[in-house]
Amino acid sequence: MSIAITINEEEFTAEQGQTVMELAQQHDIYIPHFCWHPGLSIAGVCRFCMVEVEGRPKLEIACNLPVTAGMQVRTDSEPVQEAHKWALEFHLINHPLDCPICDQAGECGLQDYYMQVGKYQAQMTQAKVLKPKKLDVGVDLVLDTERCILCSRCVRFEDEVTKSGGLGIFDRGDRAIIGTYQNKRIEHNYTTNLVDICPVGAFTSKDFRFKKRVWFTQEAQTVCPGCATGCAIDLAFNADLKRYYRIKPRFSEVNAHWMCNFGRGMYMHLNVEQRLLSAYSAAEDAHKPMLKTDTAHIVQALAEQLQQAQQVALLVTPQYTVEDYRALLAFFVGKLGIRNVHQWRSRQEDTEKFDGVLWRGDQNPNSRGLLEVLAEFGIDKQQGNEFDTLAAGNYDLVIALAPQVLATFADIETDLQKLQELPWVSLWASAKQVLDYRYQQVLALTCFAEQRGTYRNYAGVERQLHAATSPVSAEIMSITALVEKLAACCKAQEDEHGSS
Amino acid sequence: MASSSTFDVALQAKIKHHLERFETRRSAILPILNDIHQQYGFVSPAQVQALEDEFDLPRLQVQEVISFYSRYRQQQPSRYHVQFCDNIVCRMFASQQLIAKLKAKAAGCAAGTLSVEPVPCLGVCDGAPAMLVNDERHLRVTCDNLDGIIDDYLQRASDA
Amino acid sequence: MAVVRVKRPPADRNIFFQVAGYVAEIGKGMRLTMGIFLRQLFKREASNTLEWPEQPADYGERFKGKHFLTLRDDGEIRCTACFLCATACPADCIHIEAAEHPDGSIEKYPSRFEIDILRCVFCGMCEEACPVDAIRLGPEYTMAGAAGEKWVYTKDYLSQRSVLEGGVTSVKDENTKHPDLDREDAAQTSHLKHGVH
Amino acid sequence: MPDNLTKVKILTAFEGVPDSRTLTCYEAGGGYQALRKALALPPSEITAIVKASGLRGRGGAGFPTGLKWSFVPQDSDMPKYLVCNNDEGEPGTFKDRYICELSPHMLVEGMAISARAFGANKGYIYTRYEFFEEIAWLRTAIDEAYAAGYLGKNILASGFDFDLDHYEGAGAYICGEETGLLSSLEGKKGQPKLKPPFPAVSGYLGCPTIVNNTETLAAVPWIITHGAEAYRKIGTEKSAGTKLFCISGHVQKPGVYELPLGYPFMKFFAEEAGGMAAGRELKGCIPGGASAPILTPAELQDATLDYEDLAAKGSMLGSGAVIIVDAEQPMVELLKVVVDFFHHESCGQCTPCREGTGWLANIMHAYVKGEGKESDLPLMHNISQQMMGRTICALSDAAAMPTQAIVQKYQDELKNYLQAKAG
Repeated sequence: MSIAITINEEEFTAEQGQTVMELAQQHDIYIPHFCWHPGLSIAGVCRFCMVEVEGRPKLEIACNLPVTAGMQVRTDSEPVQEAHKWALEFHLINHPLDCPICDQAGECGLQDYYMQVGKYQAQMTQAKVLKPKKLDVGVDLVLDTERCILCSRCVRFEDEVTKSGGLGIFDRGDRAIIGTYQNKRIEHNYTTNLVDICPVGAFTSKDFRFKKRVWFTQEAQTVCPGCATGCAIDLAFNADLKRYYRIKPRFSEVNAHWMCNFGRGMYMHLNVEQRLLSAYSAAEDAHKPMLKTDTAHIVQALAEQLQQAQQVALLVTPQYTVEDYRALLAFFVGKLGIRNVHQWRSRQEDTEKFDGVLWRGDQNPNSRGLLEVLAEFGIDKQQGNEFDTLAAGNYDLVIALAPQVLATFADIETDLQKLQELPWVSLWASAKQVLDYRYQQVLALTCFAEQRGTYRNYAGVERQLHAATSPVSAEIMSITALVEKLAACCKAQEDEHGSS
Repeated sequence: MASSSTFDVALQAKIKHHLERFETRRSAILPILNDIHQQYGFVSPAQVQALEDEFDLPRLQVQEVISFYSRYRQQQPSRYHVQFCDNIVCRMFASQQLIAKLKAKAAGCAAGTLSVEPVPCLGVCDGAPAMLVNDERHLRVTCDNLDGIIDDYLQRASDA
Repeated sequence: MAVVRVKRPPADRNIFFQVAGYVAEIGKGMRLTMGIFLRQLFKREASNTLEWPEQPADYGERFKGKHFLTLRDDGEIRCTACFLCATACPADCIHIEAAEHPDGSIEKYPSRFEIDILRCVFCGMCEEACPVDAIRLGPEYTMAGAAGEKWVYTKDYLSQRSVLEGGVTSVKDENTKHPDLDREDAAQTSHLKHGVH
Repeated sequence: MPDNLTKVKILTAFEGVPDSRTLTCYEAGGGYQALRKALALPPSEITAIVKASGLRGRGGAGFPTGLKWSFVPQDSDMPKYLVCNNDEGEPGTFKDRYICELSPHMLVEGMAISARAFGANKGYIYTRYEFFEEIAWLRTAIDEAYAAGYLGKNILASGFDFDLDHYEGAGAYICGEETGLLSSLEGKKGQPKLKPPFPAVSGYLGCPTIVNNTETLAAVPWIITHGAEAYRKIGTEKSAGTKLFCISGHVQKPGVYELPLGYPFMKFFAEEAGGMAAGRELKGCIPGGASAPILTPAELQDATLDYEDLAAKGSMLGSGAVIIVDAEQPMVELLKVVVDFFHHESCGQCTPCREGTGWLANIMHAYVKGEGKESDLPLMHNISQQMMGRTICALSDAAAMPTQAIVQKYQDELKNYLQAKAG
């Protein structure tokens, strides 16, 4: 049932049971708030979201105000503004205001709101309450209880989302303090969410702390490649430096407001020192390190090998996009008629595993997508690791698409080792580690942050990737681009053969 | 559990009784802490840990409760712990001077014998100024009778 | 290419008057110059000319010259690595790397603080932006040097170069150590309740 | 005195009776007859009688009791609870203690009847831990009542079950607030719960719960026995019945007095309490516990002890704790004690209260030392203003109201204090 109400004299239709805060959020009407979070229960303790309701004697908090028919709400009247101003004053009197040191500066609720409403001198002249700072309370967590405004979001997250109940509020009054039992560490895979939901700098991330001021970063809206869930993420990077700094969850139906700590590490392999920056080919002496070679040259060599080879196979990890698979298979399967396509998956994965929140044992973002594209080309397969089948097969050319995130492949060294024992391997990869091995050739691929595309998650939901930066090196290209280049090379060779 | 428990058998029985007494086990936290307090005068961190280990009461919840309520202490109090009311009415009856006097007296005693804590309201304003010595209530305390009351306790302590 | 034709005035035929005008002006100039020269030679007047670099020049206190970083009273660098100077810098010449301080009671400090002096435009915005009085532009104005000289000033140079004579201590009251926090003690007892309030 | 203001002994019926706490004595005085009568009535009838009697909550807010009971959803399958608020933390209040001392059975009986009215089968009495003796008396009364069949399964063969248990607090003023008390009863910190939903719909463990003050519940047996009309006749139209008033401070006879509501304050003060103690002079009076705004002698002259008159004078009847302030008491100290108390007792949930009480206390600490400024007074007024009506529970208001009243009414004294300190 829908209800008509007005906010600031503008009419809106609300759903029965909705709160004024939810309705306002939905229509981008800003009501300042700290303790309210769309993914958590209502605490109603910051007392910031005061609104005026026609006919009611007191101001009400919007977060716990259910809409009723004909309700007339004001978010901008004088008493409301006065209440907001004082709410801020109350929040700031015991806040240390150590913004220069605080890592939250630039994305801090208090700071933003202060800039928005006031910039006035504090009225309290007495000393502030001092509390413990810089406590190590868990994985990726640093707690500063002095900056804490006791909104209790973190406590509710621990109770409601992860149900681990690791945080509590001790003591009472202005001595109240957030913490774990005797500063014991919180050890689970979702701790950094506490940093995200903390509206101030009470929780900061050990990993991101002091690395980069947030105003020097940009954010790309993309998808986490860490597992089959496919959480929507904001990937923070600096476009000038082409450096990646952190990953934060973005709201989507799939992951709500959260993501796991494992997924947050998915920016590390993107930075230039981890990357394969150009193509390589085997040295004369096969035991010597591979030599940096021009990409065009290597593609040419691959095209020649394709001509000569009798038995060609593809080894594909489910970590690339649907579009890349289509381009790849359209050429190799559709054009060349190669039907030996094998899946390359981790040897120790347990794809059935699920932690009850978001993380899944299938640590490939596009397992479903790969199988679906294969089926499109008439190759029906079950999900499973086929590396050994490939190794046992007598192929004189193997084109292998290495995993983007080597960390998700438990026995990657074994596989890379075995792979170099095969007669002729063209390895397409993005991680620098592959240079420790010897293959006939290595081609450098882009990472998920440098391209658009689609993953299909465990439930078949499409997850759209968006590029953050251009590739870290000019020699790097996507699978689609490489295949195009290869196809052009093959065509040129055919033409040559045809004419000669 | 019984042999290695932090609590004696009688206290264990009380704790178990409280845990079954209410709709939720959590409700038993206050009664359990009150009983521990009754027996020891404080709740040690080891006991909090034991409540988790032996009775499955999350230590975080227990610690939250301990920190919130002013009754609970986590360190051994003196043998005679005086809670002296220092609210409006008692203040009108010179509670401050009496507390100061008690503090001076406590300083003169052997460590751990006597301590004083001003508390907000004991709910006996008609008998102001009032104090609790451990569990015993004393009303209409004056500068004259204060010494007598405390000396009685100290006498008992030295007799024992 | 376009050609602009300029109309020239007809040449003055009387060259004498032309030259006489110049000579008179030269004479006036020489009189002034020689007058000052002679007066100063015989110490009738103080000279404004300095025998630089043997004799140092004093600039006003507000002169914005070579940067320096101030220290706290315990000798530690005041800078908290908040990056406001780097943010304010129009020339993008300040490069900071922040880190946890080994001393637990100081949270953050710059493990690297560098100014690329060749890029600097000496606008003083860094000084303005600094919330803790950690960076100032000092009176030194000699920054020239031969090729191979260091044009990127490091943290040590900025805070401890010899002219600073052990460093400049600022007494502004922010950014002092947190008084309440002996780290280990805080961790052990922060949630332990004491008997008496 | 008009009829309606004639003194009646309802709650203090057993005053002066030896062994009044025992079941035998209570029964001899007509105890548990009301329960028999109530069990014969349909539950809705009990609520109707209490509603008609005009009984209002005696804990401080004065909400009509029968109306509160009628908010309990009758179609709910969830268990319902009746909780007696015997926490009595309001400084100046000691009336519930007096009921426990005189006739704990009156409370037990009142609870059994009230539980019947809205269908609760479980009840709790929540008492502050400092009442060591009183708790023991209550426990004995409960045990006696169980033994006599007034509690437990199938009470007096009526088919109605009611279990009553006792719960001890641990020292928190905020547990006198009904939802704070419920949180405490759930074994949590005594932090008030966000409303709506109200406890009558979702209270203890999310079940419908009614929280009533000891005095309210203890008045129920009399109402059932004598009928709503009889109760209504006592007191004023809007404030029916009798109330316990606890008078303290430098008066001749501090103590608990049962008076009809609407009783003139000065008559109570001069006749019952015997006026000021020798050599003392009246300076003001806090009529309803520490959270009530102070009244000056001038305001007190025509004041009557009922909800409406005191509200009209800008104060409140509250819990009926009349604190007499004498001329020797410096207001600076009084104000400091008040703000210190609320600072100590704020639960720390809502920001305006958590920070505001601390701020007020900070200002007063400086002020007492002579480090204050005259501008502190308007600032305290403003802070208090912003603390009022901004929080989940009324503790913030309770801290703000007396502060504003003292700052306003004794402004000159406060200013002089500062000057004297400076000079």
